[in-house]
Amino acid sequence: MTRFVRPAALLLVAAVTLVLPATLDDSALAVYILLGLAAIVTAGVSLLMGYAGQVSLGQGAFYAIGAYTAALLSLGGVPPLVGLLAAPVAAAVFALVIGTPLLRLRGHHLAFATLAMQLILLSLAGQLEFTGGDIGLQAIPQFSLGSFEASGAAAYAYMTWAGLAVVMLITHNVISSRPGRALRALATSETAAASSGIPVGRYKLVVFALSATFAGLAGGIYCFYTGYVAPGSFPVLISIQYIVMAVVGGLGTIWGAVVGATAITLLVQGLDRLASLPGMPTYAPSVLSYAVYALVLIVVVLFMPRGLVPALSRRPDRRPRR
Amino acid sequence: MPEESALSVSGVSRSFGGVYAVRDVSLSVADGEVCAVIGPNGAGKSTLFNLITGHLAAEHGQITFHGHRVDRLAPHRRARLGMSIVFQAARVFGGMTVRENVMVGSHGRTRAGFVSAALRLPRHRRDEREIAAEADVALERVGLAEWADRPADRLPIGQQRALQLARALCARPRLLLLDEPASGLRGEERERLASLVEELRAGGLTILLIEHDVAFVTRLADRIVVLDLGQVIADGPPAEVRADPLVLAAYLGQAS
Amino acid sequence: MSAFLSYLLNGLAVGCAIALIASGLVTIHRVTGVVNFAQGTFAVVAGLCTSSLLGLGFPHGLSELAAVLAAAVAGLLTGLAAIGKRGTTPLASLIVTLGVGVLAYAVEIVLWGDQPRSAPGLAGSVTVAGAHIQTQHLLVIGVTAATFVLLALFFGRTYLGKALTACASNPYAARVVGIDVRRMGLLAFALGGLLGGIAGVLVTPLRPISFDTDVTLIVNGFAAAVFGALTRPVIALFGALLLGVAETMAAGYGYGSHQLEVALGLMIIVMIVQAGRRSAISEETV
Amino acid sequence: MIEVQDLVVSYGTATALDHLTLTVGEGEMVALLGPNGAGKSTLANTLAGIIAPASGTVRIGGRLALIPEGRQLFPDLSVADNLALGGWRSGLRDPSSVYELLPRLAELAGRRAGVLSGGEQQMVAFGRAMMSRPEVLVVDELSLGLAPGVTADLAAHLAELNRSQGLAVLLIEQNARLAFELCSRAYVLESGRLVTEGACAELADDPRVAAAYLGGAVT
Amino acid sequence: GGEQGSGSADPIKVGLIVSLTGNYTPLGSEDKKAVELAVEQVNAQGGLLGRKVELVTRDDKTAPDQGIVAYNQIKGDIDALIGPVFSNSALAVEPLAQRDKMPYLSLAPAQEQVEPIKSYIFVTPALSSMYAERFLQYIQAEGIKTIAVGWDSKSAYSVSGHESMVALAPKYGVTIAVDEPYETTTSDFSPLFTHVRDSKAEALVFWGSGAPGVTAAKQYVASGLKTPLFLTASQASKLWLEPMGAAAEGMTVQSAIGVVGDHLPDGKQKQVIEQMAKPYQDKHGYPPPQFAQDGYSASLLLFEAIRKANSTDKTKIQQALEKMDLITPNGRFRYSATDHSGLSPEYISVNTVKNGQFVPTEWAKEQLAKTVNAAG
Ligand SMILES: Nc1ncnc2c1ncn2[C@@H]1O[C@H](COP(=O)(O)OP(=O)(O)OP(=O)(O)O)[C@@H](O)[C@H]1O
Ligand SMILES: Nc1ncnc2c1ncn2[C@@H]1O[C@H](COP(=O)(O)OP(=O)(O)OP(=O)(O)O)[C@@H](O)[C@H]1O
Ligand SMILES: [Mg+2]
Ligand SMILES: [Mg+2]
Repeated sequence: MTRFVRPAALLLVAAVTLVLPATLDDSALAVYILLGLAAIVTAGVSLLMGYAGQVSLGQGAFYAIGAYTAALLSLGGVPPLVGLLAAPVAAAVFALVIGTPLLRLRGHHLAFATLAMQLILLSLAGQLEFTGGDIGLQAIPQFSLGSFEASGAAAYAYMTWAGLAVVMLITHNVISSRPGRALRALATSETAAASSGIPVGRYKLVVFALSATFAGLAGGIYCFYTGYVAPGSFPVLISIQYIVMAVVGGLGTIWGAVVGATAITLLVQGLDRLASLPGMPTYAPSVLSYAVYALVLIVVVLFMPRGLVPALSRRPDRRPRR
Repeated sequence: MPEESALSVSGVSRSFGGVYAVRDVSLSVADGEVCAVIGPNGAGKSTLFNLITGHLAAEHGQITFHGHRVDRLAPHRRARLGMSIVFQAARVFGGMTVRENVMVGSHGRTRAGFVSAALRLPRHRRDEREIAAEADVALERVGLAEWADRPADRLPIGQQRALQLARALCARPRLLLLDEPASGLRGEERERLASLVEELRAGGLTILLIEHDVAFVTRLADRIVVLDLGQVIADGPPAEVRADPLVLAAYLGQAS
Repeated sequence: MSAFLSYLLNGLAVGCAIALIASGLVTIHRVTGVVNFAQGTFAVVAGLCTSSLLGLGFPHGLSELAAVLAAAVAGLLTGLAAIGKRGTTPLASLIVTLGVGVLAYAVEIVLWGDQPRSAPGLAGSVTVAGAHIQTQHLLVIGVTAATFVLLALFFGRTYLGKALTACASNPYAARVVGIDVRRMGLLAFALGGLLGGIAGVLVTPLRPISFDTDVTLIVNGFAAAVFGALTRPVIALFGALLLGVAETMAAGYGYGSHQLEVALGLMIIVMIVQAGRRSAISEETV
Repeated sequence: MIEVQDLVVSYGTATALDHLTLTVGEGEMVALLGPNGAGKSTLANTLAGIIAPASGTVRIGGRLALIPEGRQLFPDLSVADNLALGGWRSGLRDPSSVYELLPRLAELAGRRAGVLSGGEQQMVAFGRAMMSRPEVLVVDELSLGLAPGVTADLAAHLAELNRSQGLAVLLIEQNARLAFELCSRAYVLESGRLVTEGACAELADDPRVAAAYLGGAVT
Repeated sequence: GGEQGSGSADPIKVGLIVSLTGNYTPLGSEDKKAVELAVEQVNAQGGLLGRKVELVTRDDKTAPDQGIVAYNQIKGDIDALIGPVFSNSALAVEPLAQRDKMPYLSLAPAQEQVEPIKSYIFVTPALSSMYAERFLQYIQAEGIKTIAVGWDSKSAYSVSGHESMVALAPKYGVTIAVDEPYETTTSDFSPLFTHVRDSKAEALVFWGSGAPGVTAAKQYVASGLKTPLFLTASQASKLWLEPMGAAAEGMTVQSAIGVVGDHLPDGKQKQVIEQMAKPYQDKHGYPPPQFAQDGYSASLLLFEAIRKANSTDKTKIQQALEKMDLITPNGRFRYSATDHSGLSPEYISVNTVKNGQFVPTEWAKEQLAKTVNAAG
């Protein structure tokens, strides 16, 4: 039974993703794209946190590095495709460099260090000349490939979701194989993992870089889609938001990232629409978007502690009441 | 003797906050030998194992494994040279099935990295099948075959320890370090463990074993090393050691 | 020299304010294992309350006391949400506290509006060996010192303090010996709220507080608390002082636009050096 | 002192204890044997009130202490504090009586419990349970990781408490030899159900029990 | 899009994207109130071109990407846009607006919006370079030769204000003795005050908006420093006055002309200011702060452009804007093809705080009177 259900479900999802951009209007497409980009970054967070057990509160930094790399290159006249490909590479390289010292930290220490890294990076980007300072980089050319120029939002939607598909495929392949097992193992016990021959430090570094690669890719697409990057586009809260998405979707599940990103993005956008309807009181936006968002978040986390995906796929929770 | 010795520890020490847990310990284990380490609680037995496997750094001394100096190597490097340890406390990998836990054991001797995994190269898939098959064999040996698809962290403690042993075996080690493998096992299971150890020894595996069950140790060990207060107080064949007055005073005295 | 002393004293004061936020984080984490991202909110609630109460004509002292109690109640409510339900994992609780922080935005905006508020504190400044320091800063330093002495004594010396610590150290074992882990957790949240409230009341005269000030507060407080591994108040205090002094020194000696980088960078370096001295096996022992 | 009637405990859909009925009388020492996964620890946790039963009743007639499986100390607290917290229910704060019984712990009093050796931790777990001045004691693996001499000492101490103060003990133990020596009666649990019960002397003669629990450790 | 022929019943739709959540909420919500007031007033007078004006509001959450989402959501519906107050959001949305030929009135003060000029983008608040220049004029008039400058290295407004000040100082014969950056999150300004104390500076000019403005001014009082403190227009509102309380007395604070409407001679300018200030005060209980005036001015400019264009055709509105000459609460705007900022430093007042009010200095009164009279 399940042997047929899964491919069928996959096909359905693929078909929907393909058809959606053609049918959505610009306003919905904008949401669709940002949702896909968030899902790409969240997939990395989920890989890092849900499988390898390492917390990063600075994933937005890699997103920013991807965006800045692509933006600087294309403003410098490099073909956009090169810029787009350079984005994940730059993020990965940066993660390798910064991760070497940082990953000696564990748990909350690592969480803080990554958060601090993002703050420092943003602060520098806000002051350096070549990153455009606080104002950022503007007038980034549209993405183009040969004679094709991605001027409509639909093109970016396809780019985003193709990127997401690749990211999910990589995640799926990695976690269900030798390196993935090693990652899941070191999440529980670094000692036992090392005594099985796993180079714990190197594996943590690689998975850190891999998650950064995903974020960098999303950043690259983002920069071409919006045509503008600045420190203000990557606040620390964005990194926390990715963690919320990963947890709400379900850590340690492949689909958790997509479901979490979708749920949170749609919730936020829906409340936003509602709050800015004419006739709403002055405080409606803040109150609605803060209060309802927070309440939904709290309720979901409390009543589906392992996330939406496990809850929806109705695998019985077998933990005892301790 | 030096050429045959699989493991040689010489003058190794380690202290915690000024108190020596292991002090100037030397011992050597011949290839294919089963050597037991016994001693009172807190004598430094587990610490010695951690020094050998590299989870703790030795303050002094040398450790040689099949001719390689290993005392500066990281734990995973030593594992790759063929050391496998079964810890005193069960350390199973949560969120994975029993079989996956055992498959992790093979990590040190397999190659497939992130790239070939991400791309699902055919060679990688073949490797995976082989590892899985081998894991099943290891599970069979420790009597866990029927639990292979269970989440490992839900197993009762006794079986978690058996699982650790299967994981160690899956690494195809040259030296197996067992820290109290029989604790928490009842008679029948102890018997099975003992035969497994005998079988492994017959296969030429070198084994270093910590155990408080003296009967168990006497039956299996070629040689017994006794630690007390971090120091070796006796080293020799079981019969000799059991008669040693020092050992009787420090350890066996009140027991039998 | 007097310039140096002035940077040092002011840095200590800034650090102390951070330490007060950290103290609440440490208290809650030490007992429940939860990183409470609503900690800044407690300070904001207390700050806004003080400003309102003073505005309504209540006297100093009473207003501050009431504000701190309000923050303690906020702490208790946060605790009920975060750990009130059985089987909530620390990660889930963390997200709940984030949620509570956001929910508080809505409540605060309805009650106090979105504009920053301030409250009068101790006016004037004193001169110590040629260095100027605000009187309010001295108050902050004094209260912080007292708080940390009490906190260290409470956790280190008292039976209740040890029982509280036991709850996070091994919740299962705590239940085995008969400790009501949930009640203790709620107590810790209330205490955390109280400490956050003290921070808020002391800081409001120094810098305006609005509903979203909690972000800055929590980032600094989190840095200091993590420095103390989220469990050790005295080390967290050192972390906070390091942060505060690094910031003022950086500004004092011409790196005013890189205060953040200098201070956070320094914290990371110290942490990495500390981490180099610990082995995985001793961190994993159960 | 312990009365268990028709007890059912399950983890999600899996049943760990299946309509279990057993008693430990006043001043009685009873052994509980069973293979891995039989549900022994589950029963211990249920008796201590840590796991809620799905159905059935559990009645405890006095202050109960549990020496849990896997030691379960407070790793961040000192040995002395671990012991002191054992007295949470009884009000006993001074661990000197435990130090008398286990002098090794006096040497370790200031050490963080998390870094102790396995056997030392087991001693702390035992001492912590003693601190609550129990009337009923549930021991989940007494001998685990202990040197033979220490096990013998502790067993003797239990027997002494049983004799002098009427301490009731439910002893879960893989070392059946020890269990039979100490206890008068025993239950054998398999897959959550009682399969045999009776006086220890009789059980030791039961060939099935002997093969499963007394074999292996050849002397 | 509402073409002229599509029936006079169709309302004219004006887009408004401001920060209603996030850091800039206090600014964005004032803008929103003011724009709503302007729309109400114009509708009460029968609307524009015989059609009602309808506002389509979106929140950019003080985040550029959300600004883009918001813009993409409404761009198909609206005839013109009043854009974000958060400079970064504004800069993110503007290239899109320019591409879509969407008439755009910005509420953000960032200099970069008009350097280089984008034909559809017009700015309403005074740029920080104007505030810098106005201060230097005042400083020169006061006979001050040496000053200290403190500026927020994380705020675009403050960074460019500082740059202009450094560039223009020689022109006014002023030397900058202490030039010191800080960060928005700075909570202790004693290093700055120590440096000022140790220098020959005769005044301290402080650039910054939001919390640092209050924090620094309060600590200034506590520090006992005697060097006078000059603050820029970001502090010219109750957001600063209220938390400061009595401590603010005597400090020098710049503001847009609208903030000191009461002190102006009667005339067109004063009348325009009152046309907004009175109803605003009635409705919300406090006088309109600077941000509200920006929002109101932007609305007036847009309405006038639509009237002049006599159409909602976007190109025609743009053309009308480029020929705009209109007095608003922010002063007289004269947009041209080469000037999309339209204001000049003459519309900035320099005040001192007296009894919790901003009162123009004698110098400023004189200057403003001149400006107002010249404008008619
Ligand atoms: N990380 C550590 N920090 C401080 N002391 C330690 C640490 N690890 C071990 N010790 C101490 O070193 C001594 C030796 O411990 P070890 O675990 O090697 O004993 P053992 O011989 O294995 O005992 P057991 O039979 O009880 O397992 C003990 O007294 C223990 O408390
Ligand atoms: N947390 C859990 N979730 C699901 N099943 C569990 C859990 N803990 C135990 N079980 C199952 O309950 C059954 C009884 O386990 P229990 O730990 O009580 O056995 P035990 O008799 O104490 O074994 P051991 O001798 O190994 O300690 C086992 O089948 C085990 O797999
Ligand atoms: Mg040991
Ligand atoms: Mg058990």
